[in-house]
Amino acid sequence: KELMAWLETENSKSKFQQSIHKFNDLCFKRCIDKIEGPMVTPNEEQCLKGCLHRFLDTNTKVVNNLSKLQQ
Amino acid sequence: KELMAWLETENSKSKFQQSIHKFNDLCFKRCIDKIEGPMVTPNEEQCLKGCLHRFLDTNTKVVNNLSKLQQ
Amino acid sequence: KELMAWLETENSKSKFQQSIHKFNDLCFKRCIDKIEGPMVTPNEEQCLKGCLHRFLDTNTKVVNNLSKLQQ
Amino acid sequence: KLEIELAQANATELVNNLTENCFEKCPGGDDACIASCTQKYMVSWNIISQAYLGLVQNAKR
Amino acid sequence: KLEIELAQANATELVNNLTENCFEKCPGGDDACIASCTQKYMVSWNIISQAYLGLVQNAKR
Amino acid sequence: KLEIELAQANATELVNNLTENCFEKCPGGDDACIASCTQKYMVSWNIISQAYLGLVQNAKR
Repeated sequence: KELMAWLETENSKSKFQQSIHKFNDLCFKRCIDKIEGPMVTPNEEQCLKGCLHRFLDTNTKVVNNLSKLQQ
Repeated sequence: KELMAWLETENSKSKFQQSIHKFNDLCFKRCIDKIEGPMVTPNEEQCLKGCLHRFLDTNTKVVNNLSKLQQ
Repeated sequence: KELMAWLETENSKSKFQQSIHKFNDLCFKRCIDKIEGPMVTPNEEQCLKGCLHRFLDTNTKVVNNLSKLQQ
Repeated sequence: KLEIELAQANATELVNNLTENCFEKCPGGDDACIASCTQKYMVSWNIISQAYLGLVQNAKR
Repeated sequence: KLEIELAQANATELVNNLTENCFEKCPGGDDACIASCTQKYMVSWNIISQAYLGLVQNAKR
Repeated sequence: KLEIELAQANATELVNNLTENCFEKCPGGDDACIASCTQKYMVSWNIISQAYLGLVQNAKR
């Protein structure tokens, strides 16, 4: 029983990390144009956050649209 | 025995759907340039079908070429 | 016991081949611009080898940088 | 239960592909664009699906 | 043991993504660029991770 | 049986990669281009494979 609970926690942690891998890969490609130094500039940080928000927002809207189409 | 048959059917259905996912992703990217409305135009439809045909045709030719190279 | 050894050999062969698939896909896309005939030109061959070296070199450097960042 | 898992995997893949494609095609992120994009993607899915089914059945004859 | 496997899978994916991205962003392949790229990628990872965690927790409330 | 499965997985991946790359490189879809593309891809495979094997063996010494 404890094992099952642990497995579930691990599994959801792993899914969370998988999502971060995917979002970071997508948004790093779009927002970090040139590597001019080791710092992430304020503009780049804003772009990264905007990219994440827009992606999640698109995801939500797509799911809503799909369920409307199914009706 | 019936279970095995059902599993096989499900498996081939699943493979078929996996292929559609892949083809649609590839051809949508190429054929749908701008989202100007919810309709797929006749040009876009022709492009989608052409894209699918060319992809499957390339696949067949590649397999034939490979078996020639192996001889 | 022999089975385990065989499985391990097969597994490492399979991983090696997976890597080749990945490297060849990446470097073919970059180095082979036009298909003008069936031969790989000397320039293309040099580009392919350079692409592989740079990729593996980047991989090594990234791992070293990560372990420095972790300290 | 396997049937549900397969359907779920299928739905997950559809939602992922839809999200990625509409993220690309609707850089503004507005509702109307995403609604049109979703609908176009599903129509495209049907076109591709019908055409592929036709080809597969033709090949079997 | 599963914990180790999960951590390993996670580390492998991170190294793969880092290598691919820094291969793209540092065509010269020089050390300084790859060091900066690695650091920027990890900072970006933290920004995305924090922002996503915040959104998930907000949605649960 | 596992050996066959591994070889099959390998062949499937090769055919998939070949198809995708030659679909890109031969937009006209003509036979000659796809034949040349297939051959170039396999030659490239051998070059990469030999070079990688050399590097791995060098690193082990």
